[in-house]
Amino acid sequence: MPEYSDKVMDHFTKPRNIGEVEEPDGVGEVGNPVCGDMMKFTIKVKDNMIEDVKYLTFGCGAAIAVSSMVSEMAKGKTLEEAKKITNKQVAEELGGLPGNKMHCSNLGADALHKAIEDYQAKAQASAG
Amino acid sequence: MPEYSDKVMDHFTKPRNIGEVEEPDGVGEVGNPVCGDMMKFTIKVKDNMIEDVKYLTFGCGAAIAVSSMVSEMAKGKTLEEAKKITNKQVAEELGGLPGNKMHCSNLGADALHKAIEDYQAKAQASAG
Amino acid sequence: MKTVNLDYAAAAPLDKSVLEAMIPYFTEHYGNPSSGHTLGEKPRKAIEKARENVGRLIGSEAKNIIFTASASEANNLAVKGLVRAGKKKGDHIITSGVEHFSILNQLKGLEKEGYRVTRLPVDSYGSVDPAQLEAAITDQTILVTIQAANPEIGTIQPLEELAAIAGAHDIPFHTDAAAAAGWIPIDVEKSGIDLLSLAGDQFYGPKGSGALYVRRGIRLMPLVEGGIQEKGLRAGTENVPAIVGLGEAAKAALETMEERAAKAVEMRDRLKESIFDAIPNLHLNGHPEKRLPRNLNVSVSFVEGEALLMRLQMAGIYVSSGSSCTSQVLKSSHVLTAIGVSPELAQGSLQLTLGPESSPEDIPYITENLAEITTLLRNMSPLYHQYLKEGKNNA
Amino acid sequence: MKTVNLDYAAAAPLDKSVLEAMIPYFTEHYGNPSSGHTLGEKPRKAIEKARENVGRLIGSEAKNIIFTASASEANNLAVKGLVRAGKKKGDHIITSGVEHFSILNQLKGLEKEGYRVTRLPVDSYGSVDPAQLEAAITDQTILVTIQAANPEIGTIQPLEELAAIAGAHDIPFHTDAAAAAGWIPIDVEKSGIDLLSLAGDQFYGPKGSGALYVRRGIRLMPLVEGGIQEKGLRAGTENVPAIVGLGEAAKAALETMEERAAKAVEMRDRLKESIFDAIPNLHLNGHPEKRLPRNLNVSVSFVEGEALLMRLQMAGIYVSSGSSCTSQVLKSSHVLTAIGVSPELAQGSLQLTLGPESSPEDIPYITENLAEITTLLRNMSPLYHQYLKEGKNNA
Ligand SMILES: Cc1ncc(COP(=O)(O)O)c(C=O)c1O
Ligand SMILES: Cc1ncc(COP(=O)(O)O)c(C=O)c1O
Repeated sequence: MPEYSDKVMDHFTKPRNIGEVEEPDGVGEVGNPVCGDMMKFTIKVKDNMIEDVKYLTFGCGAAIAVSSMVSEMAKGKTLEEAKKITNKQVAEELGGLPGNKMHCSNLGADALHKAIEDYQAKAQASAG
Repeated sequence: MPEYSDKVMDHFTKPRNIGEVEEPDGVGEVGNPVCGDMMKFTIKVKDNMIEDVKYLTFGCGAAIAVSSMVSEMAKGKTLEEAKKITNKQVAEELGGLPGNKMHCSNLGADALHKAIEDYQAKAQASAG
Repeated sequence: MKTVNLDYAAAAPLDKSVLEAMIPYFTEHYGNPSSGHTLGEKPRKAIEKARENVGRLIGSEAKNIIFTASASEANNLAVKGLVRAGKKKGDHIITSGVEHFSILNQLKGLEKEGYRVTRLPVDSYGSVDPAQLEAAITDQTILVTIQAANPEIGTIQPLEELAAIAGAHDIPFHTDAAAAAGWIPIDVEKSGIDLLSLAGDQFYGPKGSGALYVRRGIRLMPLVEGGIQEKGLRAGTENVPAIVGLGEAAKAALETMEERAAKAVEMRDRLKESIFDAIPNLHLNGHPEKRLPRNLNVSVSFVEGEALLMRLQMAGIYVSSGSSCTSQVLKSSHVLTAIGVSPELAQGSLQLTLGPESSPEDIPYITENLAEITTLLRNMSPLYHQYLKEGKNNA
Repeated sequence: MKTVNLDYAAAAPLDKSVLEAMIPYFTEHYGNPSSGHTLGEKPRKAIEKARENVGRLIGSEAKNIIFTASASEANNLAVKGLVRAGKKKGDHIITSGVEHFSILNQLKGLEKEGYRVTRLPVDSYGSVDPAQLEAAITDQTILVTIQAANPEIGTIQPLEELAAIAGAHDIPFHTDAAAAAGWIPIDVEKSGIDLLSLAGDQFYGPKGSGALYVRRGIRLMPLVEGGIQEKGLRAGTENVPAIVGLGEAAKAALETMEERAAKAVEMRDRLKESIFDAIPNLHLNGHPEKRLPRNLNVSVSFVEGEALLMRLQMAGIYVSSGSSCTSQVLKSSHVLTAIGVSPELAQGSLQLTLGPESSPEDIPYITENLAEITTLLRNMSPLYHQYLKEGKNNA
């Protein structure tokens, strides 16, 4: 097993915010099972702020921990702040990820951004 | 160490007839130190019979045992009988020799024959 | 915490009696078998006894056994050794798509040198079809190398038929029997196998012990050139303790093969039944009957193998997986791909291999934990939620 | 009967504390270092610790150490691995005439493939002249491989100078340090050595353990292809106990090098004096000072080595010889030939190597027996009788 940090193990064993928010304002999916990781983020947005965020993850320990971490980092942030979260930051918050886990499982921020973009596209469409 | 027969070990540890007969009637030398074995046989001939035979040997265990064996086999034999002694017979009398020792160290009969030929050549010369 | 190892294919504890047999050769009988004096005698005899025992395990005369340090080395000596010896002219090699990397990777290298390689497909159980071997053979074929059994999905190949076909065309037939030797009967003579690789650590012998059977008349180029140990096919001071251990393990494996196999099969089948009863959407990988006694391989739909593995480990249960995240090269198992397992199911595969400490008493514990963990991971899996919504399994 | 082993170069008993360090890795910590679960962790860490220790012994970082099963394998991986990687273009290799067969025999093979090999001559002590290396280098030279010390005659090469010359021409420099490592200080960094082979069993580690140091940036083709163990340079399940043993032996060798060397040198020099005093017409082979601490090599005029060896063995004294009859290929030592020893004297050569159980108290016993046996064999030697008659030593 890759040598995961305590923080990763903590998020893997006790993942936060699992699931799908009801009637999501935005949905973001990344990855696919071929590469081994797939994440689906759903967000609730209120006053330009991420009021709630949940995820479903098919993937390895790192992928699960990353999803959990991203959900914690995003919650309560404004959309602009949340969009600034990078995969690198997530990995750092987790106390680092093994080298071979950096690119494949570390897609949490991308999934979050996609959910935000989805929300913004929808908002623009309904505004337009 | 090559797996020598008991007979070889017996002749190696207690070689018979070492040395040079005094005023030899025939001298035969074979081998050379490059190949690792060298034997010098000296014989005393009386009434067409090998009355005494001694040898000096530079060589491995097999070479020493072979020299000793040949000296025993030759002693008391007529020249004709002695000339019929083959290296193969010597090896058999010794209970066999390891395969890789068959050609190099098993030169005892050759040395004996050379000594006999030397005697016969001299005898012919003095007769002629 | 309870510990249940279900990954004995990766490694198994050395049999105690095997270790005991080895110990004197570390210290007391430490001599070099090539020595010209008495100190070499005991080790030399011990090696020859081991050669007898390893030969007997696979129906070979002792003198056709070459000791190596691993099955990987034996495989490399067999394949590259034969190709480089170049006795038979040609540029074509036949193998299967489910071989171990120690076969596949060298063949990739040989392809770069200009050799052509046919990788026979396998059916959904992982079996090679002898008719396809027959069809693949050309007058340029210089080697057929097909494993005896697959270590991952357990499928046993129709070795005799495959060897017979190669033999009929006068093409050397090599089999990588690392996973099979010691577990199923093998007879190189009867089966017409020309080269066979095995690994001691796969049947409770020491790590660092392997062997290659080489039929008389087959010429090989050594990988390791130097002294004339092992008939000049593998230079280097003999690893006497490892060889002694391999010999002892081979002896024990032959003597107890039926017993060991029966015990493994019984537990394996019960374990399988238990988990299939408890957990929906499991899939068996590999042949249902023609498989290694100690091997079980299942795919757990909707979840990923490393996560399973980590969770199971937290419960003291050790397994391995064909998922890409657990592989060191980050690709999911080429074996599962070859038998047509979908990418999702390949990610959720578990390889379970029984061993000396396996006990049917552990089955409830295993099943309980696997069921619980599966539920937990499925509940967070987007694939599972999709399945629940759409009511069908895409996998 | 009294037993005096003077052939510790062939084999030595495994250090007890090394064996103790190995034992848990056979049974308790039996896991596979590549395993994705906890069972692999202890073995993995143990291997990395061993890598540190082996690295430290030769002044290398841990990560540049590749474990092998022998020095022969390390030599083959170094030479063929480098040549086959073909990074540097050219067809010329430089070596010396006194290398081990695991270097010389592969070079013969490479010659058949079209590579050109220069075998540098050595002086009467067995030393390579750095100026000759300089002169031999061409723009086609892709590798220089010269041993650190000779196992038979003990001569230590001017490693730093040789490596510096190769380095100045940007040619990879490999040294076979199987006989030297653990006995004399070596620093690959300081000396600019690019590749270095060693064997654990030469400094009281286990048989079946070896290592190759590979400087960063040097590319090699693996001999054994397959899994990505050892950075992909040597496939196959790691032989954890052997590696652990190698590491422990390396640690002990580094920590006690001065002490071990001093003890060996003292006894060796006393033994030499003793036998030279007692027996006329002895000849020292190898360098009088620049030699391995535990090595003594003498030629006994007028007699042959196997006969000496057998007689000594009857007195419980074990030695080896460079005579053709004791060699498995039935040729007298190429090393003795290279240093200009006459055929007769090569046949009468004795290699004496001290070890852990060697004690100066045994010197009188050794000398007495050697003197007696020499007399006995000389008395039946035609060369000796000729010498007595002619009053001169042709040898
Ligand atoms: C200089 C040298 N190279 C290579 C070797 C071969 O070592 P191994 O038998 O461990 O392969 C030896 C053996 O003693 C040696 O002394
Ligand atoms: C079929 C097969 N071939 C080759 C190997 C490689 O064995 P080793 O790691 O001993 O080289 C294995 C390992 O388990 C195997 O199962």
